[in-house]
Amino acid sequence: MTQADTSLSPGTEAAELPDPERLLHMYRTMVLIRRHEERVNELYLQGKIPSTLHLYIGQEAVATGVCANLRPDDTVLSTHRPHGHALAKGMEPRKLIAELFARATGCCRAKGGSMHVGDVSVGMLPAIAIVGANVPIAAGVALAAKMQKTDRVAVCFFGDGAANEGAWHEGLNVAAIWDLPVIFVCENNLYAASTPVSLAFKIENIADRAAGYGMPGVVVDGNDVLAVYRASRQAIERARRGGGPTLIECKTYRLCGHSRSDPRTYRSREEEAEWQKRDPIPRFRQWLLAEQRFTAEQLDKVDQEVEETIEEAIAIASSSPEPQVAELYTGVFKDLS
Amino acid sequence: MTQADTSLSPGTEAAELPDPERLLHMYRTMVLIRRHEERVNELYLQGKIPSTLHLYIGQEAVATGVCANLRPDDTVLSTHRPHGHALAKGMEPRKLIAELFARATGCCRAKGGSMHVGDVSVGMLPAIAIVGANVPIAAGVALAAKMQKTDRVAVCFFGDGAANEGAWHEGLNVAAIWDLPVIFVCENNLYAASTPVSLAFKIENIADRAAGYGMPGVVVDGNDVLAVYRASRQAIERARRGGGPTLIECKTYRLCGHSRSDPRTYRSREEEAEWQKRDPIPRFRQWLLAEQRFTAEQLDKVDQEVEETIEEAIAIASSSPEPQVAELYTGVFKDLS
Amino acid sequence: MARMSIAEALRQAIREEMRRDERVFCIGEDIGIEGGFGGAFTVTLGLSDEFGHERILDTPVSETAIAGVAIGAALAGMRPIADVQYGDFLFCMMDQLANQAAKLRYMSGGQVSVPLVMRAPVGATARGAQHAQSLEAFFCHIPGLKVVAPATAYDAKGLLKSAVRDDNPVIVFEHKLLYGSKGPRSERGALSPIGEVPEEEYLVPIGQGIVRREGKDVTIVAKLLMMYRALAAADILAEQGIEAEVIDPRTLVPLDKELILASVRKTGRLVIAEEDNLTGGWAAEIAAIVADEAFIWLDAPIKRVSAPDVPPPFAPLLEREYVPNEEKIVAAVLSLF
Amino acid sequence: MARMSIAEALRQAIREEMRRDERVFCIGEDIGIEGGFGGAFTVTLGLSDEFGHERILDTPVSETAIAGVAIGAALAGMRPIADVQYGDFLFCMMDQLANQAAKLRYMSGGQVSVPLVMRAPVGATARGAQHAQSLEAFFCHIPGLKVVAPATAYDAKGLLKSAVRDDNPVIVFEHKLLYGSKGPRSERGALSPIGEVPEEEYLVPIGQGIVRREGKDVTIVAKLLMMYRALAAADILAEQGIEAEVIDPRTLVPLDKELILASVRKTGRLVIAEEDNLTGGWAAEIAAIVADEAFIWLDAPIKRVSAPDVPPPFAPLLEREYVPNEEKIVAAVLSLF
Ligand SMILES: Cc1ncc(C[n+]2csc(CCOP(=O)(O)OP(=O)(O)O)c2C)c(N)n1
Ligand SMILES: Cc1ncc(C[n+]2csc(CCOP(=O)(O)OP(=O)(O)O)c2C)c(N)n1
Ligand SMILES: [Mg+2]
Ligand SMILES: [Mg+2]
Repeated sequence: MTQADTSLSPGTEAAELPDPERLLHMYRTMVLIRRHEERVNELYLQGKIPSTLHLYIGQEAVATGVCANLRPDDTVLSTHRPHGHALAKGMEPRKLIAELFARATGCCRAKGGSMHVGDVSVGMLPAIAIVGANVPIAAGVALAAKMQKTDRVAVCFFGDGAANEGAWHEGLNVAAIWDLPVIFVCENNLYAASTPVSLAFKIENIADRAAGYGMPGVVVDGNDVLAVYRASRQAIERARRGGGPTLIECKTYRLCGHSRSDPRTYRSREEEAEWQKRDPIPRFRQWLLAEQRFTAEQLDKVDQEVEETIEEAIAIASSSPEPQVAELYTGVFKDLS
Repeated sequence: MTQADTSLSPGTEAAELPDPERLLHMYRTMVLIRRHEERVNELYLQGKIPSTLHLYIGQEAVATGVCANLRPDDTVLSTHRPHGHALAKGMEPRKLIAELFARATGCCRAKGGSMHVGDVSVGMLPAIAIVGANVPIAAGVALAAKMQKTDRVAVCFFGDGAANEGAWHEGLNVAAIWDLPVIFVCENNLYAASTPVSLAFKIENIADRAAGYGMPGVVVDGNDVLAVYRASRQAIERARRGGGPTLIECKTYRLCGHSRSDPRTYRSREEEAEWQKRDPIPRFRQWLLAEQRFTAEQLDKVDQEVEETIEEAIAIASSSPEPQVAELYTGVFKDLS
Repeated sequence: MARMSIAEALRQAIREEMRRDERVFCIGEDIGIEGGFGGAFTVTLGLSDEFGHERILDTPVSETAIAGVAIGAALAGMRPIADVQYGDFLFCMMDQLANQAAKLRYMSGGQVSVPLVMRAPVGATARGAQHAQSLEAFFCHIPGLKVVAPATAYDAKGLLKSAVRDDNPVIVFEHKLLYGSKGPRSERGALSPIGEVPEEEYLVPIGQGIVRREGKDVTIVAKLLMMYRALAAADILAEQGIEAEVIDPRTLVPLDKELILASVRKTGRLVIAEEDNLTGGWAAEIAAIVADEAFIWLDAPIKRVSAPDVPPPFAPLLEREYVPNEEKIVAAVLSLF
Repeated sequence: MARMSIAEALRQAIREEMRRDERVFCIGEDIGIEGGFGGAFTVTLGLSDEFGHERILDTPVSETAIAGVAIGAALAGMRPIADVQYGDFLFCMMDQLANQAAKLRYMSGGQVSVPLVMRAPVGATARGAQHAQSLEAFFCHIPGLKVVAPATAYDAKGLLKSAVRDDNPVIVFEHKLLYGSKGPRSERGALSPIGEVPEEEYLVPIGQGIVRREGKDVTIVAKLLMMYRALAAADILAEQGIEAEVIDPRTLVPLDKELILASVRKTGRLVIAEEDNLTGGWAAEIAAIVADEAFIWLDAPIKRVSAPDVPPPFAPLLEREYVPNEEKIVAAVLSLF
């Protein structure tokens, strides 16, 4: 990976760029994710949200850049850190926040929680918190798309940590040998919990593992939403055409703790400051302004709308009812409900 | 892999060759394995051996070439197809055959059976019949060697099929990141049971996966015992010096069924005939004769000795007692016996 | 009525369901290879001729992928029938079954369902500890999974068809000694019951047990191979004037509890026979239910006839002691009088 | 006597054993990272300062590797203490534990032993279905594994030290709400009992239960968190004139059966409380043993107070209904009178 450049996507051809509407939508998505995460963290620290949270702050360009290429009938598979993927795939913030609040109106009726959010009506499967376990499942979703003779694709998000799980290996291999329409998006944020990638890998790029499966592997600046957009667009289009899977490694960084009150003492403040400079949201905003795609007023308006959306979602969620105790016992099996 | 050449190891420098004693030992080992497998197969078909057998016929050069470099205190980990590894590592045929006969004198007291033979006194761990499961265990054995500050190595044999198991992936990765003294020997015999490698891999060489772990990967003609010897010698010496693991892929072929009465209808007789020509034992014998290392008489004598060893082992095994029924209940825990 | 083995009945069930519903497909190792085995026990033999290799999908040796892909495909609207070659390998896909398949519906708040079938052969056949286990208890203990265990051709066909149509994950345990596989895949010591199977379509509902023999003096609950041993025991007991009622639960989850309780209310005595290890086996659950819900009807202690708490041994002589037989069942019954 | 939490007691046990025996080492995720967490629950915090990173070995996210490496190292003479961050992830290493660690000794005819310790936190803490399960029953059902479940600091230290010295694989289940972890790793709703721990060295032998409270009217068997709830229930019952005897088994395999049977012979009534799901739980085994071996002493049905057969829910409100509490234990006891 080359060192941080704060200007975005210098090599981008105009033809490869999203249209203005989509650009604005991408900006909105990134801000939405960021503000969502910041607000729920506050609420968590105030004791209003139970359990733990794995926040997506700093990685917004990945979910956003990838999902900007997806259709509602495409499927996203996610992890213990799923809020960003859910919002980028189009889940309503109120359903997400209500789930975090453990309310009956949550996307999973308060049975799932932060690590399992999903909304199949927008193509976001309930997230899977076992690291790596979503990888073969993504291959299966893609197999179904292929068997059903559709051009749907599946996108599987996971962290650097996941790439050392056995399930990851098995999932990538079958996706490759069967040419399945699935895109494996590795969000290499340099740490698995407190463990740096240098301790877990003896290779520079996780994407290099793709060759071992006969699959293309791509490394991309995960803090450059347009770079992510372009790389995933190519992969998604190839997958739709029956060209098989791709492994995309997005180099990024979480600008927050791993989970709940993580003091982040396993990494240096210098490193964090370095990455803070590459924060994907200011970078994208500056690019939009510098390229005169939008005015500051237009973007501020988006910020403001996001703010309102989130506050409204919080208000609704926090005044929503808790589930009935009796719900504990229902919903294990489909027929018996 | 280049096409079969029936002359052995043309590029071999004299310095890289085993000394005469070892050459003869290697010849003996290969013949021993072959005749063992042929004879136990006959006994199996006569109903004198229960259960099932996975024979090593055709792959003798792999176990032999690798184990010729090992010391008694090095450890071999094996699979459902372990007889060849056991004999090459120095297990007495009588202990092996007695186990197949389910006699109390068997290496595992008739509790293990064909798929679990082992003899720790010669560094052959009880074989593991779950495909791929021996790989992380081999890494652990190597970790112990390293922690104990010895220069022992571990050798892990497995088939092409194993390389698609999650355990394989996890084991290779930790071996690489910790520079463990372990050699992963993939016996690519082109099939996992009835499944051809072309259905299970989208890559040409399994050894190419090594790069994904930051580990050297080597492809070798697995029917050329000297080529296997040389490649594994390098890897083993590097591992002893602290240079870390290697993945060696030996291209080979089983000149027999997968297990018990396998009609082998999933592959062509032409393919079999092609590989029959590359049978590693005649190849090695011809080379020994052509290079005038030994006379035909000397080699015939070895053949004869092997014959006697095996018949003696069979005689002993078949007249050995069966285990006591009470033994069923003992030996689960070490203290309680 | 046609007379057929369990392997044939299962094959017929798969064929009928695949003809009826194009979402149904099979996935597993060595199941559809031309000239291959039709799976480890011939169940899928010949099906790829009719349905092609896309619907009889051969996989690499990769159990986590099999399970994960089946889950993903099921989530996306398909109806996979997956299998493992030996039940013991379910441990290689345990996370996928226990943490994913079983829980996805519940933790998504009912948004998704996972209609997959996982077939697994159980039972000891002189292959040693890793090819012999009975794993029913593990899977009965995972809320979200249904578990069936057919012991006759009629039930095998009817239950497998019901499993395919069920909207939930169903584990089908089949006993190796009951398949009646022929030719090279036949099994020494197999019971191979040939059963009557109607020409016309039928289903056996999941959740219904059956009284295999009526009696008034003692209830024997036994599944799979043990059902036949229980019937044999009942014959012996009848000679001694004891009328045993033999109940085959057929489905383990959800259990036909009432059938067992009603029988115990009548007989006042209960013996449970199973091939699995004693401690924590499925028999413990039956005992616990009866010790609670039919306590006042009990005239004698509840006896379990199970394998001892040791791994399955290899030697046939030890294995015969390991697997409960009619003598042990008879002895347990007699101890109650 | 020092007063400390279970997390501290475990840490002390590890430190003492590592000082005593240089073969002992720890292996797991995030256990020794500088500035890290000391494992998910701080147990290994600070140990790498004293013992270095070779003996407090951080792994990738790779449970199969953790288990496999621990097994291999144990086979080769080391004494690994491995851990998973949440017990639920044991399913990711299930083959290694169930098929390898538990069986290698038996199937090798006693040639090898596998002296490893596997620590696993269990119990629900509002994190949803994949971070909450109690897995004791699965592991009690695997012959070849010992299983301990300490509920006090004294037992945690003494049993872990015994586990390290045991020549067999020992699974140590620890309850998340009992650790008493401090600071950022503390847990809302935790019980965090602080216990007395002697200054001088001591062991708690594996296989001995303990009577936590004496009583003559009913026996309550309960482990881990439920032991505390059982004691609270006993207080309530005492007010109503019922004297409950509370037994903490401490070791689940091998079970101190006599202690339980003796108590039931005295009280004539048995309630078993556990956090795990009802069907096929560990409580079923206790019930089955007593329904056989103490049947004639029983005055009333055996009651189990367990979680219902649903996956652990996320919402705290549902989770409170899911995890058995003192009221439910009291109700079960009262139903027997
Ligand atoms: C199989 C498994 N092992 C361990 C964990 C505990 N755990 C939760 S998140 C995490 C780190 C994952 O790192 P990575 O995949 O890089 O994702 P990130 O958290 O960086 O987004 C770990 C080890 C888990 N959830 N699942
Ligand atoms: C985990 C697991 N899955 C499936 C099997 C069944 N099985 C036994 S041998 C075999 C084929 C293995 O192929 P390969 O690794 O290439 O070894 P080979 O038999 O060719 O020596 C299979 C699938 C097994 N033993 N373990
Ligand atoms: Mg990461
Ligand atoms: Mg092979």
